[in-house]
Amino acid sequence: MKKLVNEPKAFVAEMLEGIALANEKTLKYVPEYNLIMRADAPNTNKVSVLQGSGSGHEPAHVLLVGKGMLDGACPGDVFAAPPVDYVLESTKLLASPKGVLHIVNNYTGDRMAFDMARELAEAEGLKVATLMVDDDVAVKDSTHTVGRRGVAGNFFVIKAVGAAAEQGRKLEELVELGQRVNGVTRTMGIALTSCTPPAKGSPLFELGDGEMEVGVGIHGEPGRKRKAVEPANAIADELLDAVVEDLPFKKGDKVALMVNGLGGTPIAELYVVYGHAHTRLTQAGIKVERSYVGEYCTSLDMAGCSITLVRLDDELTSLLDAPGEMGMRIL
Amino acid sequence: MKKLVNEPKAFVAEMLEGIALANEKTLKYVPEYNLIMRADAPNTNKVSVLQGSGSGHEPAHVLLVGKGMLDGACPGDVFAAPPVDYVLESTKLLASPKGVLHIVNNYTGDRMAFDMARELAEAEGLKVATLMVDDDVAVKDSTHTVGRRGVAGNFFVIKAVGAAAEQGRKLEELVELGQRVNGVTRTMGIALTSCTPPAKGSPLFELGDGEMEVGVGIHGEPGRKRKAVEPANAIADELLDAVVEDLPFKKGDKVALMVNGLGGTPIAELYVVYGHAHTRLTQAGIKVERSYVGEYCTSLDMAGCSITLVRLDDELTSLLDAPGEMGMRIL
Amino acid sequence: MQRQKESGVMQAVEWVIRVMAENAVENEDYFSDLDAVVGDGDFGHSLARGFEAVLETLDESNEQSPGALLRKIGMVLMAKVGGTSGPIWGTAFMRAGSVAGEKNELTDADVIAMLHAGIDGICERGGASIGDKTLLDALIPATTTLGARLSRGEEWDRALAATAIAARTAADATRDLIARRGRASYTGERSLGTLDAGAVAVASMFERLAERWPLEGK
Amino acid sequence: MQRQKESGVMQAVEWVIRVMAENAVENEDYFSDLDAVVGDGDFGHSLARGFEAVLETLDESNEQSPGALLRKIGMVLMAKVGGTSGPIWGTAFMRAGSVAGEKNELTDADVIAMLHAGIDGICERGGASIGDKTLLDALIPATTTLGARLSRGEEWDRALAATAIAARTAADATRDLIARRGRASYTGERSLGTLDAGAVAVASMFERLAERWPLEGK
Ligand SMILES: Nc1ncnc2c1ncn2[C@@H]1O[C@H](COP(=O)(O)OP(=O)(O)O)[C@@H](O)[C@H]1O
Ligand SMILES: Nc1ncnc2c1ncn2[C@@H]1O[C@H](COP(=O)(O)OP(=O)(O)O)[C@@H](O)[C@H]1O
Ligand SMILES: [Mg+2]
Ligand SMILES: [Mg+2]
Ligand SMILES: [Mg+2]
Ligand SMILES: [Mg+2]
Repeated sequence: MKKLVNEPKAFVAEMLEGIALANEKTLKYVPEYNLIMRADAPNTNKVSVLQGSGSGHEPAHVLLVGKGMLDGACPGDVFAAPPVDYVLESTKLLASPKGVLHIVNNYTGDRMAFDMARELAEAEGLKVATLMVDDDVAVKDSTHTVGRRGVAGNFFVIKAVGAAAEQGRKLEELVELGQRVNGVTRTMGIALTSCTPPAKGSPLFELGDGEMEVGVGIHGEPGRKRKAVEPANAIADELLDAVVEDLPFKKGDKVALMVNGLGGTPIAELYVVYGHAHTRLTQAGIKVERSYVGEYCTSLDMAGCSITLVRLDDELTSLLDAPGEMGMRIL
Repeated sequence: MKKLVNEPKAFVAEMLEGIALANEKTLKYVPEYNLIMRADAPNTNKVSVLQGSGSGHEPAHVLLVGKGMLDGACPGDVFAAPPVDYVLESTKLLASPKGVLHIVNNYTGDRMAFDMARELAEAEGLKVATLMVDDDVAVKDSTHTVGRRGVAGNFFVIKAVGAAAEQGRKLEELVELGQRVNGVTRTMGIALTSCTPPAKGSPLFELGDGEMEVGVGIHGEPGRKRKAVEPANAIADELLDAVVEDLPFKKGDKVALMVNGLGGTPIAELYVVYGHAHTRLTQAGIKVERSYVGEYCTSLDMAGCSITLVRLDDELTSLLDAPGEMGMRIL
Repeated sequence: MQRQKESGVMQAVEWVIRVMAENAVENEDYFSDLDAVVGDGDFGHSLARGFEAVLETLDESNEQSPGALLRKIGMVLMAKVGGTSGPIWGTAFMRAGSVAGEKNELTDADVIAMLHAGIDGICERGGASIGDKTLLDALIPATTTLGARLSRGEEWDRALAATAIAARTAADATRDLIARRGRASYTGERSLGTLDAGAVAVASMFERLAERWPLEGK
Repeated sequence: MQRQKESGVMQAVEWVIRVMAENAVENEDYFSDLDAVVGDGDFGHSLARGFEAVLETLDESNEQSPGALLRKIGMVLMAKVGGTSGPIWGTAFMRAGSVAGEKNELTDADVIAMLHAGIDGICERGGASIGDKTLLDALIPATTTLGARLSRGEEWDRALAATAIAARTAADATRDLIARRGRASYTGERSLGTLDAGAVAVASMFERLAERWPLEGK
């Protein structure tokens, strides 16, 4: 296994410890609950915003904690939703009179843990609301299914809601805002390789040398279909078409365009995909107003990328532009 | 080849085009010379700072162009220094009465291209100075060798010199400052896998399943030695020991600590290494004042990392803290 | 569990939990590999970490009734296990414990009622029903078989042997199901032909219990 | 190059450049693979892109003298080829062109002087000398052989054949050298046992010239 790992069982704890040490002044780490929180949280003048999700998606979500972003994140093990306890105790540690907002990616495990934790927290008198994220167009949404997955588009929900929370907006307003953002956000991804969870030590699935997996999730779950690897532009077209048709995005729309790396793909390649997608959108009369290229929501060391589009309006653009801080930075 | 690539020959141009489209307002792209430059450059009130180097190291250096950072970067092909022409023409396009500073990583190809371009530019009446970066402790430095390589530590030289240039400092002062930063910066890296240049289509070298390459360069050049893969902490120890002993860094020193990903290693693992390195330094009485974890200078899709230490003083710390902008960002 | 009365119902319940836990720990890689086929490959890891904590709890706990012990185990699974499995398995143990209440004796009917309560809890919590390709597809037929055999007066060892066979047959039959719940459901028809990891784990636990029962369960 | 006089020195020089260029383009992968062993695997790519541009230049150019043409080619290589090879090969062509000046006839002695000027340019530019495991280790012995054979009056075809053998022998012998210049030098002793990519390219070009000379070179 080609990984910078010690004892696989300690992987998540050691990563969180590293994040805390790299941000000694701004972040606090509560090892009992895998919680990374703002050192100055809870702030009684604002709603606290909490994410859970699994580990292995970094920077989502533990590295998105900071001013104007999340107040805390309490991930579970690699690719596993956090246990109820983590969510409950994290909610208590972040309790603010203005309430605690749970941002939950739509997966069975996450939903259950956050539902139960919310019930238990409410029983203890806390004010809690839930915001579901489900931006993945690869999954068909119907009453007979578990619904769409939350993937890289969660970044925009967090950024917008985090900025609005910082401005002191009410819990109910944040839920409404978050739903609105989620409602105009669409994502689809492809994998060129599988990924290797440290505890498993081998790739989650096998992908032939000339194959790619279209519509892949961020946990190594297989996607819509498997097909022969294509040039970057063809891949960008397929992802973009699926995303554009779904909302649908139309001529005249202003959008944010994200090309998200899944972990093992170098930055240079992401820009090749970005360039083509940007050009295609421009040709279609869709105006790219904000650009996001890099790793936002990864799947360990998986090679591949996802494309996210968000339809912008003035409020949303100004929330995306609002100042934010996070545990990861380049400069 | 599991890559988001179209025609390999067009790879670098397409990447640069993508970078330009993602930064339409702030950056300008001059395709003839692979030049990415600040849209507002040259600024007659400041020295222009230019980097060259090869492609495949992103975000170094094309994504480090921005206010308080580089004024331009004109990379060559993947892992190849730019041709003389690119450097010469880029120097002319960035010509400022205060001069143009070439920041050059110490490789034969880069040195030759920048030397020749400087001579030619000077012949045309331009003011040019050169700043060499050679922070890699893996390479033995003696009069019989080509000297140390410039690797991830170049980020600190660029950040400090870029900030000082923004403050209006003179060309000679910037050279002196840059040499001072380079003089207190040390790096060493390991590779867990090789990397695959698009034009080659196969890995540059073979590394067995249980092997790693210690002291690797950022171009897939083999390093000091090959040995069996070790746990993250042992790897961190080996890199840190080499770096600390070299300057040497001593008890009481204040440092910036960088754990740089080589491209294929997920962020989570970098924090595992960071946590251990930070703790080890603290135990040794070396104070980590600034932390940098992420991808700064990559080697395409290579898995692995490097550790960089910089001995800080008040001036250097304030230059690192000075505001900066670049083509890549998360928020 | 009348046969167990002399050595105590409490010990029998503890023994059952311990066998389940050991099975989970020993099969960590196998269960994860099954989950990797159309899921995310962490089921074995989650279950093993959870049941390791269960084993610790068993060693330390001094609960006075089977019901209290089961509720405690349910809480531990909830607290320590993430993913879908923590809430699902935790809920099942907690519901079973609630039905047992503070009783110190458990009739066969009590045991079947506890299993049914566990199943209901899982259905409520996860929204799945039979045929959705989850562990319910092994647990429900197994419970039916055990209930039928015990109620017609069969001994526990023979009833458990039949139950193990029913569970395994049902687990194998998940190959023919399309996943409609859990992460495997994202792959839709591609889940056809694969075994459900949770169902296999349930079958494997019943088999282990049936094997050991006459030897150690007394 | 006296034998070539009737068909023009200019054509002969053009032909030599063309053969070198075709060789570079055809061997792109081979030369890159050699560079990948202890270098960064781009030598073949750099050389091929550069000589592709050279071929275009040959097609378009209307330089009047061998010297002007060689200087032009040198400029193109400088402009288009990055890495170490652009400046090294570009300098060599430019220096050779300078020695040729505007002459329309070139004696054998002129050719040898041009080669020596190219070698000196490479040494100055890159700081390498013989034994450092670079292309110089093939180019210098080849030039010595060519000079010796021509000066004792041997015909070009025989002289070139001997030169090709000398270049190949010398390129093979780079296996026994430790790299002291270029990227390969970072690996120190580990470069022992490997061929230098640049030296092999030089040998391969001389071989190609020797093979074709009597057929096409007239
Ligand atoms: N909604 C559900 N209700 C009941 N059982 C479920 C449900 N979803 C999944 N399962 C069971 O859980 C197993 C996977 O558990 P686990 O790996 O912990 O979940 P995940 O990684 O998807 O969160 C499946 O094999 C299936 O038997
Ligand atoms: N300083 C030097 N002087 C002359 N030739 C050199 C020098 N360094 C390297 N070479 C030659 O160049 C070849 C590599 O060229 P190239 O791959 O373009 O360089 P790089 O990728 O290291 O910049 C080597 O095989 C060697 O023959
Ligand atoms: Mg999971
Ligand atoms: Mg090179
Ligand atoms: Mg799973
Ligand atoms: Mg090379």
